[in-house]
Amino acid sequence: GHGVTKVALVPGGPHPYFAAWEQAGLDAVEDFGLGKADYRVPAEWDLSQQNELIESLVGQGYNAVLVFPGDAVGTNKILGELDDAGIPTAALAGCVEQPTQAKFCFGTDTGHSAYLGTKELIKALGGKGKIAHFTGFLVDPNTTLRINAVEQAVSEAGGGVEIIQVIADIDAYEPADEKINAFMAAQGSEVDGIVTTAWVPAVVAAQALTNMGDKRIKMVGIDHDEVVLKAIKDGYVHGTMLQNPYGQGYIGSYVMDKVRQGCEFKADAPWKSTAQTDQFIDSGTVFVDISDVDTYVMAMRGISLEILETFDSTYLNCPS
Amino acid sequence: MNNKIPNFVKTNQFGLLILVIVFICIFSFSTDGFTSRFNIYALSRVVALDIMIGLAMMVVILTGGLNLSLGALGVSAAMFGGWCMESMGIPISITIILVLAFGSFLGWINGFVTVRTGVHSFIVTLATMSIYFGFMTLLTEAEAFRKLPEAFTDFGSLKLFNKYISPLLIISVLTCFVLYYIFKYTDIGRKLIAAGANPDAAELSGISVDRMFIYCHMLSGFLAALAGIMLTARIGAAIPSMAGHLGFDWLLPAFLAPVLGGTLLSGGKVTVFGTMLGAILVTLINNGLYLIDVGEFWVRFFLGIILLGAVLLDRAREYFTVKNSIVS
Amino acid sequence: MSDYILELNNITKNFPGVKALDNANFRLKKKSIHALLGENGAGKSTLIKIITGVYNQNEGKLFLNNQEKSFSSPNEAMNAGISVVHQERNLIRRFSVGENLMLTNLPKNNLGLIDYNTVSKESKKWLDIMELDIDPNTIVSDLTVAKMQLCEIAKALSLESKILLLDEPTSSLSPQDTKNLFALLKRLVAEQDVSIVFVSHKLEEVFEICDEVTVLRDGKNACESEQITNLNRQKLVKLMIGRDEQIIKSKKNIDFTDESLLDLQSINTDLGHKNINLNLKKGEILGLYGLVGAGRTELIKCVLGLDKINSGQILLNNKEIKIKSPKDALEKYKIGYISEDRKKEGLILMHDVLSNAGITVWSNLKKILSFLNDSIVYNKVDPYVKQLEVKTPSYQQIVSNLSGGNQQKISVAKWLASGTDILFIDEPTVGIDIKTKSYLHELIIELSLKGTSIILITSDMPEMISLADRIITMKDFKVVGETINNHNYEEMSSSIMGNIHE
Amino acid sequence: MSALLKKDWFGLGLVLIFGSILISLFKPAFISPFNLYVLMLSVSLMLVVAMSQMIIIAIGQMNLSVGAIGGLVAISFTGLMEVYSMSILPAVLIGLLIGLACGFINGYITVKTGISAFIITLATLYIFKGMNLGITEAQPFYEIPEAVKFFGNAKIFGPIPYLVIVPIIITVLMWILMNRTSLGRYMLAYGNNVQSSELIGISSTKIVIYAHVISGLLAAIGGMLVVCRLQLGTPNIGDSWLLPSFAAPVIGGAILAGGKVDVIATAFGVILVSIISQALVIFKIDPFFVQIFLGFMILLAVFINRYREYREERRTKVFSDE
Ligand SMILES: Nc1ncnc2c1ncn2[C@@H]1O[C@H](COP(=O)(O)OP(=O)(O)OP(=O)(O)O)[C@@H](O)[C@H]1O
Ligand SMILES: Nc1ncnc2c1ncn2[C@@H]1O[C@H](COP(=O)(O)OP(=O)(O)OP(=O)(O)O)[C@@H](O)[C@H]1O
Ligand SMILES: [Mg+2]
Ligand SMILES: [Mg+2]
Repeated sequence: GHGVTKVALVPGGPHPYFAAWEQAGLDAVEDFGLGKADYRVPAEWDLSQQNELIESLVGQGYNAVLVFPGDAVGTNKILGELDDAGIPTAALAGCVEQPTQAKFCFGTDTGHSAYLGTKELIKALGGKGKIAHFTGFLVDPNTTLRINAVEQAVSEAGGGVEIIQVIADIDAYEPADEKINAFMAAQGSEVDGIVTTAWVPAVVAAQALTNMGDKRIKMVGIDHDEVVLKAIKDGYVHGTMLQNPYGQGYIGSYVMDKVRQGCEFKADAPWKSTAQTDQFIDSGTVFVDISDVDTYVMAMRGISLEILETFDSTYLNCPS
Repeated sequence: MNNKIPNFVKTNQFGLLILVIVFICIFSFSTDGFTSRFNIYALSRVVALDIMIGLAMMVVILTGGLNLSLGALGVSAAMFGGWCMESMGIPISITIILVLAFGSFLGWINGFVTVRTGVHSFIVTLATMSIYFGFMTLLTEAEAFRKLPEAFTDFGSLKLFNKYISPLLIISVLTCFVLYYIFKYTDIGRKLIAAGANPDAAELSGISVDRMFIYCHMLSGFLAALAGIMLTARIGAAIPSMAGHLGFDWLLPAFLAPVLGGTLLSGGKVTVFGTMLGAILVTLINNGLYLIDVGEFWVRFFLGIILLGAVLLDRAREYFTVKNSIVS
Repeated sequence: MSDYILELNNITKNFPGVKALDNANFRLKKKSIHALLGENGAGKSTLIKIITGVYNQNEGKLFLNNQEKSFSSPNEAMNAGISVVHQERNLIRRFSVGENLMLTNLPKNNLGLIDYNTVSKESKKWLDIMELDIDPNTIVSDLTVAKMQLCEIAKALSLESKILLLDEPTSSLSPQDTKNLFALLKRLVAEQDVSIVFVSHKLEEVFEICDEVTVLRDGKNACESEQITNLNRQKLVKLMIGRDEQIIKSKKNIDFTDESLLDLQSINTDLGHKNINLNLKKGEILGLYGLVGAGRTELIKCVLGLDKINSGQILLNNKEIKIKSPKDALEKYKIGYISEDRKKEGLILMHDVLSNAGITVWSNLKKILSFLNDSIVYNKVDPYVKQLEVKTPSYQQIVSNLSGGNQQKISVAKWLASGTDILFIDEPTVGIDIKTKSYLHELIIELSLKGTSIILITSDMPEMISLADRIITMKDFKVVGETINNHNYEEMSSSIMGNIHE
Repeated sequence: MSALLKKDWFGLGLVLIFGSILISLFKPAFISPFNLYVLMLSVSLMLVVAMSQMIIIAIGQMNLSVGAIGGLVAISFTGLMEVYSMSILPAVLIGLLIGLACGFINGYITVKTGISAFIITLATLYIFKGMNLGITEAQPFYEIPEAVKFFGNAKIFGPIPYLVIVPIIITVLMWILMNRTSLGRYMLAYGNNVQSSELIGISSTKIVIYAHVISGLLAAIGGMLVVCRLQLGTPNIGDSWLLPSFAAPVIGGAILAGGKVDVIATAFGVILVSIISQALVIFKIDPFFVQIFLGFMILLAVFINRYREYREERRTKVFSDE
């Protein structure tokens, strides 16, 4: 007797990245017969607000929570409390650090995606050149992971590539616009490549390159904002590291239902390890450039279906 | 000259108390889960923190100033505490003392610079907010301290009174009583208020206003540090981002509680229990809005409407009671 | 039809806990100067504010030129031809004098923008009429209090209204300024048919220029439009306070060869005081006379450590002391200061009577752990508040709701309670009614008889001569003379004025 | 000359000139046309926002909802064009109307209830921002007409962007308003002393409502300019306005208790803040040091500008009486 599963999908705050979760949840209800799978957004990007929302959701009878951790460490506390209350949780789109009560982390390995993106950039630059890295809030531990990952990719390039500047704390459009343009003005002629590892800097940098009409500087962005995608099509941006928010929401909801029905994760499940956790399942990161930017949705769907098909057999032990 | 209405009814606190009761009734009847043990426990923890943050702002508003560095200061103090416990292995009790001293010291810097340079505390704390937060990120490299002693983190999840109430709330309420005592029943408290109300007159009456202002800032730093420790215990780790970028996430609750509570922004008047009720009211409304399910994207909108309604209602109460007192 | 230009019938005005006006009547004849008198808190300013639309009366009617009117804003009253100088200063301190004068009707150029040349020119005209030698471009906050008051009067004149209400216009004017002003007012009445309401606590002035008198007592009429010729000072005082005035003179035997209690030796200050020497004996009232701006207040503030003393020394009982702050002065040396500016420096207007009266004694009264409660403070200050007959509904009344005179009493009471040995008293009776004034005088004398040494700053010559034992005259931040007071008004005043005009 | 020395903008002007010379000596790129263009853009946007706050500071109040108004107008403006395919001009007009309405609400409630504007605008901050999020569900609008994009991006000649036209006009108008019209002078008088100005016959209702309406309009213009610049309408527009909106007028010598603001000095304050944050990028300050530097620079700037008048500012309160 575990009743119907009511999943709450809780992002870190209002942000377009998570928008696909809403439809994914609805589809999961339809396809897998869940009681509910609702997309519930905290009013602000604020760990306490997110905690308050999650707490109130439990009050409303949700019995499984998929959460984008407001903080990789800080979110653990509430996940532990939910676990104590018999409510399974998982980290979605981003991971929490171990030790954790989250059943697993399903999302993008942020460090790895930054690493891959930088690799792609270095490839596009032909193995040498000067690059800049634009990223988000310094206090977000993911930011440090990304800075390190970019450095690692550069060091592996063997001396031909050099990071000339890291600009951080630009997760809002207006400061990002100001700082990125100031950078272009000061270093635009020197820099050969740009890697961005957060949504807003990617949008603003793509826009800046488009405005300048500069196709010399190679840029690799992140995520699927329309501005970035259009800039790829127009040739101002080399490519972007796409993540799979729809798949995260869809499969995540499915797994939560399974867990509530008593399924356990296999002891020998083929987890991946990241800097944060060793119970990680990759929801898929793909690099797209001008050649496949139009078809990426299909590609993502393919990845999702593939994960879903083999999920039970790969990861779960279910009571028959 | 007095009339039948008891004095308490004329106060802002009374209006708030009524509102709090009304909202508790509304939410209890209109939502499931509001009165659930889990929810009340969760509320008690949120309220505890908001009260503390509100008090920390209140004592600077008393001087007619503001403390924008509140969040940055609280987080810096909390990170310092994390460092003491995790890296230095200092025992919990001593760490807490050190953290509170550290918070008071950062507050002293705010106060000292404000008083000595004559630059407005708004600007001074705007700058120190950047500076404290910058140093904190620099020194910690944005790494959290999460191997804290269990006795400490367990305290944050302790459940008292039949598992309804967090001990954090008790700390906050006790702090309210202590502050109330200070402001109402001590020489120093009265001097703080007098200095805030009219610095020139207070100075000429033999009060060292500069010192009083510095005390207020120190007290603010102390309370913010206390809030930082409480949040650390609640989260189970000291995290650089726990109050958002530059500690911004604390600013709105910091203003809302004292301002709703009836603290005068021009200084010279504090209401400790008003601040407490203000914090309770805001937390209640926030929680209730989530429970009522107005759609998360509209939560802020309704919060704003209710806040506006609350202050307007309070003004109406004032009008009504004052009118009555003219008649008699 | 009557020949009253302004008529108020049965006006009642309530404030929370106070009935400021109770069925009061007031009639202003055309082309007359009408004195509105009464003790502090009698309701004079309230009446003026009802006439000018600042307050609305609860009951009663107002007639202007025999037409019933009710003004809901100061603007309406102004447009109806009433201009006013309120008791409180109402200049915009950061604006220039010229702009302040023209503020309600700023001249515009063809583009509709303010024309500051015309502002200067127009305002200069009014400053000249007042015989005020001020550049219209001066910023108001750079003016002395007296000049500000004159500017406000100039501003009221500039509206060229037929009714002019002056609420204590002379409170900080020098005798010379007052004389000039009166000449001007008389001219206005004679030549331009202006009618004037004049509020003052200085009865000599009333007799000098007023035609009729209305006296208020506790918000009611004690007399209504009485001809001045039917009254004398005694009668008037009786109307106001319900009993006869007592004239007090300090008569003591002070041995001026005694050791000094407080000794200032060749003090030079940052503010420009040059070589100030003065000494205060035990139990003495030392008068410090000077025209406004002579630097007396500033000298005291330097002594209290608020501004820097560059050279010279201060001796207390022949020991050199360094006073760092008023706190130092109060706690270490038992020296207190009653400020001339009670609103800004004397009182905390938003706080209640008890905490204002007790502020100086908190430190002394505090118990263990700095504990202090209302009843401890109450017990200490109540005798002094009672002694001064402060008129307040309760100790919880907010001080800003008290009348000016009662506010002044509170700012005196707190220093009485503090029990200091030396008291600097700065302009204690500005805006104080005669009843309170004589109380205060009695009090000052009594204090000195009990051994408190007092330095008294006042610009009110009769006050100075009746109270002081010795009078020091200051001019331009220097001491220009010292006289032992023989309480003979003519002799003393001519000797002092001689010092000033030397 | 001594009259010049007294001006609020004089000290700041010197700081700006010497600062710029110093920076360009070390980094010639600072005076490259492209950098000047970028600088002008960022100044343009913040200038309008700073003016929107400045006029409220002038009457001795605070408007915490400037950013929320800007954001609401920004997404309404783009939403109208994208969802309802409205053409630019009516969309701009409706945007202005929304700003005006928001400002009117702030002013009307403040003056009619006598509650401090700080509290009212704190509540309306939630309301306006909440509407913004409720309408957009955090999704940006992308369909911006080319003309709008052009306006946000193109240059008139040399390094001068089109975008700078609006702020320049606004600054001139604001200067005239605050220095040469009765309305502006009454606002300052009101900010100086509420009681006095009421006794003089200045109507509080009118002054407060006008100030808030102008503030709302300027915030609206700011929001739309940001849309032109970013070329998209995101719900986050305005989120980062609050502190800079205060910093610039205050660095420019404004007194938060009211009655003293200086349009030119405020503009200089905006430029100074922009230059500081740009210099941090140009000098490649380690990202971990940026916040610390910024804090010290703000303090330094205020010290330099305030030193001579610090006595006056001593103990001035944020708010005058309620
Ligand atoms: N705004 C107010 N609120 C409450 N009480 C007030 C207010 N204004 C005046 N009063 C009270 O009304 C009474 C009359 O005051 P008013 O200022 O008219 O006296 P006044 O005759 O002008 O005295 P003074 O000579 O001291 O100026 C006083 O008791 C005063 O305390
Ligand atoms: N030359 C001046 N220019 C500008 N302001 C002045 C000047 N002289 C004096 N003041 C100001 O005028 C006010 C009165 O001056 P001051 O206190 O020195 O006079 P006082 O001798 O104490 O006389 P009183 O107490 O009668 O005003 C003070 O606030 C002072 O700052
Ligand atoms: Mg009066
Ligand atoms: Mg004086």
